[in-house]
Amino acid sequence: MANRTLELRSAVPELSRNSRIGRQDGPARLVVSEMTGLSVVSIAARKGQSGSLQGAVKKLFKIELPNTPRRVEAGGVAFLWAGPDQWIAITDMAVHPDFDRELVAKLGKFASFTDQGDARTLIRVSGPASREVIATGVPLDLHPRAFQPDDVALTHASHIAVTIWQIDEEPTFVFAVARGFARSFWHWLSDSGSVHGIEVSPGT
Amino acid sequence: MANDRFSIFKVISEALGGHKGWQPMWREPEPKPAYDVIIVGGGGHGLAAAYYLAKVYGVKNIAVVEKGWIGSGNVGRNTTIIRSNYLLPGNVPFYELSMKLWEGLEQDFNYNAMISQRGIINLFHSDAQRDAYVRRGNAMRLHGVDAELLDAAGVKKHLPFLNFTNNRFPIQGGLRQARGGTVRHDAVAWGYARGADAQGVDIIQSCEVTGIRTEKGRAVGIETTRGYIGAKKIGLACAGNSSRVASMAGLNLPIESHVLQAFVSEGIKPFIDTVVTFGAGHFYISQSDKGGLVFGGDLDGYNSYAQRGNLPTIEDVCEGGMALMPAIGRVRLLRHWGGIMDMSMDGSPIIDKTPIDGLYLNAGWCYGGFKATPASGFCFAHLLAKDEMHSVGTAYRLDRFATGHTIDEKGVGAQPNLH
Amino acid sequence: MRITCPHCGNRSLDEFIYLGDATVQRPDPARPDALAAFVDYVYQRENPVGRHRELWYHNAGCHAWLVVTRDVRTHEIFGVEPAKEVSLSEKTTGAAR
Amino acid sequence: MTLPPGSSRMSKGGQIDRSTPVDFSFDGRSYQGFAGDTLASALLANNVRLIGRSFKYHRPRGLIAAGSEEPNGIVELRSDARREPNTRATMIELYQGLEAESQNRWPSLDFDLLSINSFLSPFLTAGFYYKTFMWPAALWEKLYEPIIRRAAGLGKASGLDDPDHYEKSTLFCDVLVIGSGPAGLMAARAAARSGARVVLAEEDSALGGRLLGDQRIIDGLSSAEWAAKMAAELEAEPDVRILRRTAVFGVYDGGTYGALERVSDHLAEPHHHAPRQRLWRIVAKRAVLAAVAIERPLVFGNNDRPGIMLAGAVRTYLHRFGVASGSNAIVFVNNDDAASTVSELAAAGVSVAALVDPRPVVSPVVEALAKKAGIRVISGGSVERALGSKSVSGAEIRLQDGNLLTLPCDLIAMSGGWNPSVHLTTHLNGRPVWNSSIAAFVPGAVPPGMAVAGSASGALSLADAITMGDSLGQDAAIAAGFKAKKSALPSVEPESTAIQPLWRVVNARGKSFVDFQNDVSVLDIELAEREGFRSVEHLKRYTTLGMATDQGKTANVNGLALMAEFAAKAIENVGTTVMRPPFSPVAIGAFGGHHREKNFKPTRLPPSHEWAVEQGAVFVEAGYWLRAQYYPKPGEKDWLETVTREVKAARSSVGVCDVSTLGKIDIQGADAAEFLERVYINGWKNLAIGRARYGLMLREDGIVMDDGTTTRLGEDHFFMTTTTANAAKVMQHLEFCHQWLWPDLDVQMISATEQWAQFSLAGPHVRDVLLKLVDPEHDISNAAFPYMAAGEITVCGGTRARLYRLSFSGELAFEIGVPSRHGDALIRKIMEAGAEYGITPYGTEALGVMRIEKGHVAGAELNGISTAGDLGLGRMMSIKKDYIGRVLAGRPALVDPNRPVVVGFRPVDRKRRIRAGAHFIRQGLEAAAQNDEGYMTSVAFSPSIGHWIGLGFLARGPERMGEIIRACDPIRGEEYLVEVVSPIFYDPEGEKLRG
Repeated sequence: MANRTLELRSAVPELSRNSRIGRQDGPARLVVSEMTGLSVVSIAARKGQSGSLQGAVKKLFKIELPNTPRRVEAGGVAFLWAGPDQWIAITDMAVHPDFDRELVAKLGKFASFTDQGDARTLIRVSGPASREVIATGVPLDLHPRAFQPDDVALTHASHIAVTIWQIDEEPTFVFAVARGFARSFWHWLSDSGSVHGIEVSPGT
Repeated sequence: MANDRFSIFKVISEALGGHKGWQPMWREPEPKPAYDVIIVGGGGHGLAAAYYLAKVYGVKNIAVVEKGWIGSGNVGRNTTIIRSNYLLPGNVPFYELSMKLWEGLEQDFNYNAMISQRGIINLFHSDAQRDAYVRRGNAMRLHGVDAELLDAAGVKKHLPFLNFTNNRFPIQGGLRQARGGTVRHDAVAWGYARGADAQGVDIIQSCEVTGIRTEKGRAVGIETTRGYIGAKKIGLACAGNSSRVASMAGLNLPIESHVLQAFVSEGIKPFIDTVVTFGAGHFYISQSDKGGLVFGGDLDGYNSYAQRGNLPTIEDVCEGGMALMPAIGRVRLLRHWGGIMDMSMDGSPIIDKTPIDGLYLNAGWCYGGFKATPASGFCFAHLLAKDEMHSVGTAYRLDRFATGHTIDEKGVGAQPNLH
Repeated sequence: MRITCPHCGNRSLDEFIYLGDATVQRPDPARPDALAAFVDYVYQRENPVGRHRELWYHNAGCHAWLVVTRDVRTHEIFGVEPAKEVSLSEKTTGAAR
Repeated sequence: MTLPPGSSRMSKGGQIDRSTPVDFSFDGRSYQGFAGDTLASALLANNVRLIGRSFKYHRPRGLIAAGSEEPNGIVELRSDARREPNTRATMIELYQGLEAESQNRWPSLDFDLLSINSFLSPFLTAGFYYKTFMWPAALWEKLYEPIIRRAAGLGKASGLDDPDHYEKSTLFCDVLVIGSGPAGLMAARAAARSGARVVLAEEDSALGGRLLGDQRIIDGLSSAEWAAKMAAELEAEPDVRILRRTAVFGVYDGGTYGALERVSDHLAEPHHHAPRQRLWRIVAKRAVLAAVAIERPLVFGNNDRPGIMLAGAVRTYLHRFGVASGSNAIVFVNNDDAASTVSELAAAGVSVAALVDPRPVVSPVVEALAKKAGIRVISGGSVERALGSKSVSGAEIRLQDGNLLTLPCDLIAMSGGWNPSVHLTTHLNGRPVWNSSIAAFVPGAVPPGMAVAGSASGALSLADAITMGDSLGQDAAIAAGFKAKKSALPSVEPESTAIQPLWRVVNARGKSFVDFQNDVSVLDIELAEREGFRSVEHLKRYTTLGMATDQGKTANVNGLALMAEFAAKAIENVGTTVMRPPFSPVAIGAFGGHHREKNFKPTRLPPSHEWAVEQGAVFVEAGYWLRAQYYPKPGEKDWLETVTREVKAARSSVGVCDVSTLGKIDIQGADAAEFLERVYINGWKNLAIGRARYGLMLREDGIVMDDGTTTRLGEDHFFMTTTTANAAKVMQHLEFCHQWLWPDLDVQMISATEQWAQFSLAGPHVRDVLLKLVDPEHDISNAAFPYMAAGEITVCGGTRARLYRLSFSGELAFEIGVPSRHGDALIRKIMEAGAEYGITPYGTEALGVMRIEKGHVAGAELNGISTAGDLGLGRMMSIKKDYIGRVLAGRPALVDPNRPVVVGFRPVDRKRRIRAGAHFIRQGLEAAAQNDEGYMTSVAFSPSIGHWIGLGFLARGPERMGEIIRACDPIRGEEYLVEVVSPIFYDPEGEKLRG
């Protein structure tokens, strides 16, 4: 991986080691880990090229780019709606170390691309208390009737802009948080989750 | 005229006589067919203008028309602060005149409005903010206004329970104006009304203006829910509704109506002895003579005539309060309400003639209106009486947006909700 | 107050930033009376008591500018449209704002 | 369990847990109650009747009510930092070790010196202070006001930081049911059975509302049993969320409801990690308001004596808590509903001296009840005066025949009828309407999506509450998109709610109170009317009616009715005051939630933060960012010494500074250059790829908005930087320009602020350091990479990076950016590589010094009122194109040659420190506003020059080079002479940065 010769550092040191936080008795009802080793690229369709972009993406990745706040995944690449005619693509950095350049090469005619792999910290939250804890910061309806796996929302959590999506019915949620705010995000999450007991496992 | 002069003898004799002898504070006259001057809006500014117009400028045939009850606008729903700690030359002398009038007001209109010069402290939290406040404090001093620079220890002397140790934006100091303070807001409207009534001004409540009649480009009277009333001069002092009333004369104003919320807590024993504003959040607070903590913050931020706001601003204000003084955490919010602010495009008021002869405008007070009441009334009276602006308010022209002579204290430009 | 972003769905007020009147239109800077026209555009407002078409920015969401039609007496919202689409269609139809 | 002597606890009955005694104290004396008690019921059980003193007259007061409307029974709960003033005894659930104290009395509750105010009351009528305390003027501030203020308030705040924490949360549902009385329970069940997501919010700790305090039979069960059965049924529904101890306090736009859950208030302290209270924002498609009605007191002489209570409260204490509120009662009521009090008291063994009913003709219901219980009915009679002082001891009753009858008693149970809790229906400006059949206001226009059921709607009978609750619950579910299912309704016996209003006892003797807490009496209302304060809002403001901590829940309607009487108007024509949220007071801490103290706003950390912490940096807030301000070394005596060292190092060798906080925006698209042309005042189309340019943007009003450098990375790819402070504002502005003004442009914008860790390296040795980091295939020589060059490179053996030849410091300087995850590693590599040159990290302070030395403008000059010309940048304004702000920048005042322009200043006495904020006055002129010519914006001690230097705005500044003027700083008590000089103090030719 020629382009990652310098060491990578998490924005949230507290998430880099196993720990149990808050209430100590009983199983932890909130499980948190950082998702590391990912490439993330912002995609914005050029003027009038949204349709062509979607066609090209379909051909290349065998998926339909969502036009609503949803996530689709195929072949190890996930595309998340990120606003009108905008998406973010997420994949494994080990497989796609220069993902932005890859996408420019393949789709540059139709869209603008901006590497965001370092701009955001991705934090995964699961456990039986996850909805209750998240509700203390995120003003969204995350009830299973209203928010389901592969639903995506751009919103804020405790005054911090986030993108949130659900990846399974357990439920597991993922937050993408601006790197500079990640530690404050964690402070809120750990404060709110402490009453339930939090298990932190290091990044994956 | 109807009302009595209050004296210690009158108070004692009434107390012993079961208070049967008190008279109404103002009459409830029927509108006459015409007046020399009609002031639209029975709020603080309108009543003050009528009072000074009669008392100082000798105009005798005056009416104040009010759509609801007098004092029902911003003079009845503000956070009662008075101060003259302004920065720009267009503002400082005006607000200082106001402060001077406040200082003699109760004796002047024989009514105790409980003017309390307990001081106001604007906190700063960074070097840049300090420099800006020094600049402001110096501008005040150069205008002959009192101003004092406090460091953190100096602030602590006045406000020992502030959060000095664990603040997200540490308190570095404050700009204090010792003469700033608070006033019992309703009493200002009542005192001016009583004083104006004594000078023969007709205060006509429940009289809503529905039209402004013009003839040959000149305003000649107002249509109201109580009939047509003629006037040689018409002064609009109806902040919150300035646009609506001005539109009756075909005028568009550089004004938007916005909602500003205010808050009062349950009454507690005296705790906060000054007015204090948080420099790193939207929060300011004082304590009333009755014990309630009176506080507020920023505009909700959208055009509104609804006189109520929404939760995000309430939370924002209380977050600011809890950042600054976590000692109020267990004090309970008793009431919150919203007022309609006449937000001008540069955050400063307008007192001027309009393009229509005989129609005069007093508007755009944003949330500086209450403290301005005496000077606004005085200057508006001056303008109505003499057809020229009083020297302290010459910057408050209506054409300043076209010429570029805007008075933008906050430096945020033509966006009313940011002022 | 809650605003239904056409892209993101129904969201709380605190996700949005207000700008103001959406009926004023940036004048042609080349017109002879441009200065007066810009003064009107930037400063003069109808400020109606009732329905108001206004610009909001979905700051904590999709970053779309929105045209919201709202009654400023009741805060009832009648419609929310993406500003970009409104602007494009006004430009094609030449409709005045 | 035996009861202590003197207890008013019944030997059985009530919903308390008699197996769990709970110890508590009031005013330092120990008492015992049971789990399930409130402080109020436990005090009553212990025969404690005197609980507080009123606000103005300090009259002795006891409990009136059993719920949140209680005006008198308010205490200071807990101690030290947890002290809660003005807490309603009726809302405090008893917990082990509870401490409460009475308030607003001195030295003691029993003997309160300020009760002298009661004798002074002729002077203390409504509005008395407006007429007095004016003579002589000087005494107001020195004497009168301090006295008034000392009397202010009721309880004392702790003055200490609140040790508990609060949580805020958002909850979504289809149907919100507010209140869990019969209507609420039925509505919740009906909505839940349809499949809707239901939230049931109840202010009390148990569901049931008046079902718990009344003795009714529903489907053969006692009302309390039926409530428990319904509660269990609702608990079992998966999509019903029951919020106990949760008061819905406000209605906001868009179906948003504010509610406060008292999570831990029934405990001595919150459990570890648990919040004290939780603020709920409930977003509901539909709501059913099923709040209780509030009983009205009757207005008669000395009606505030302890032992005079609302009849419904008397029943509640009896049935729910097993407490007899007295042993010998008089029941004084004007309606059929309250008449049941007599039979229930009698059944419990309390003797009832009489039922006094002012209605001239006894209703058959009352007659039957009284007869059954064997109680004397005094119809057409009224209590004119209560006897006793600290507790009621009897009543003087005017009989229908005009005779006066005095009866001893220790309890007067009164009822003037019921006021529906219309409060929440008015929060969106709905006005209640008068309903003469129940003699009360009922909801008028209600908030969108809300329906009102049961007693809140004015339907006061149990049967109506059940029917209405069920039907409105179904309607709400249907409106929210569900199909209703019909269920059988429980059966109840019929009842009468007939009433004849009695607003005051006309010949009452002694003070007749309307607003108990604020001591507003009939006389005050009469006086307000006499003095012209006839509008309800004037009445409220003049007399303080309804402005106490109970917001007049028991007072307002009586007050309005009396104003109607005195003004000879119908009640409906007097109007109602606007009821403001919150319905019941809410701790300010709850609205703050997590966001207090350090967590007030999130903190944003740049990529080198951890490293800077290791270096012992001192940090400074820059907006939300926390930046290294300077890096002190052991032995340095102050910040100035440190900063001076940092500047010298950067100027003489090499320094490094994290500049990642600058806003960064990736701008792409075929029209990207055109777009920049329109937002910046200067030209962009001719900028070569691989070059950067300084740009300035204006607001549309012609004032400077922001500045920064923008780099052209490709034909249709630019990378813009903004100031740290304005990053978000600029992004929003650009989106506005694109989406609204020029949607036809092909341009895409993505914020990339956080993607790049960016370090500025400055100083003569900068290239030496970079050569060790930049991979060898990239030529960074002056020829290949001149001033304002920019490009993509790799560092440290292949890591992608961007290099910019930019200089804010005026030195030979580069900014190097790597993806943020490498930021920490890169700063360490930079320090390693620079070690041999003594590389020195510098913070924002040194950065500021160097920019002032170079005359670069920053935040203090970009102050929101300066034009490009004011900043000395007027020549950048292109005349070949239009751009945002161009037209209005041409307004006369903005091109006035007398405007203040940025110039440099140095002290005439070079040793002297100068300071920002000083104003400039010409020598020989008075230091007064009319001679004010500008002010100092930024100052620094310049290590390069050896003295203090400054930038500032001065009228016609550039024409006045060399002039000596006064810098006046009266607020600091300073004044000194400064010389007007060029703002570029250091390397004016720019040789260094190009070297």
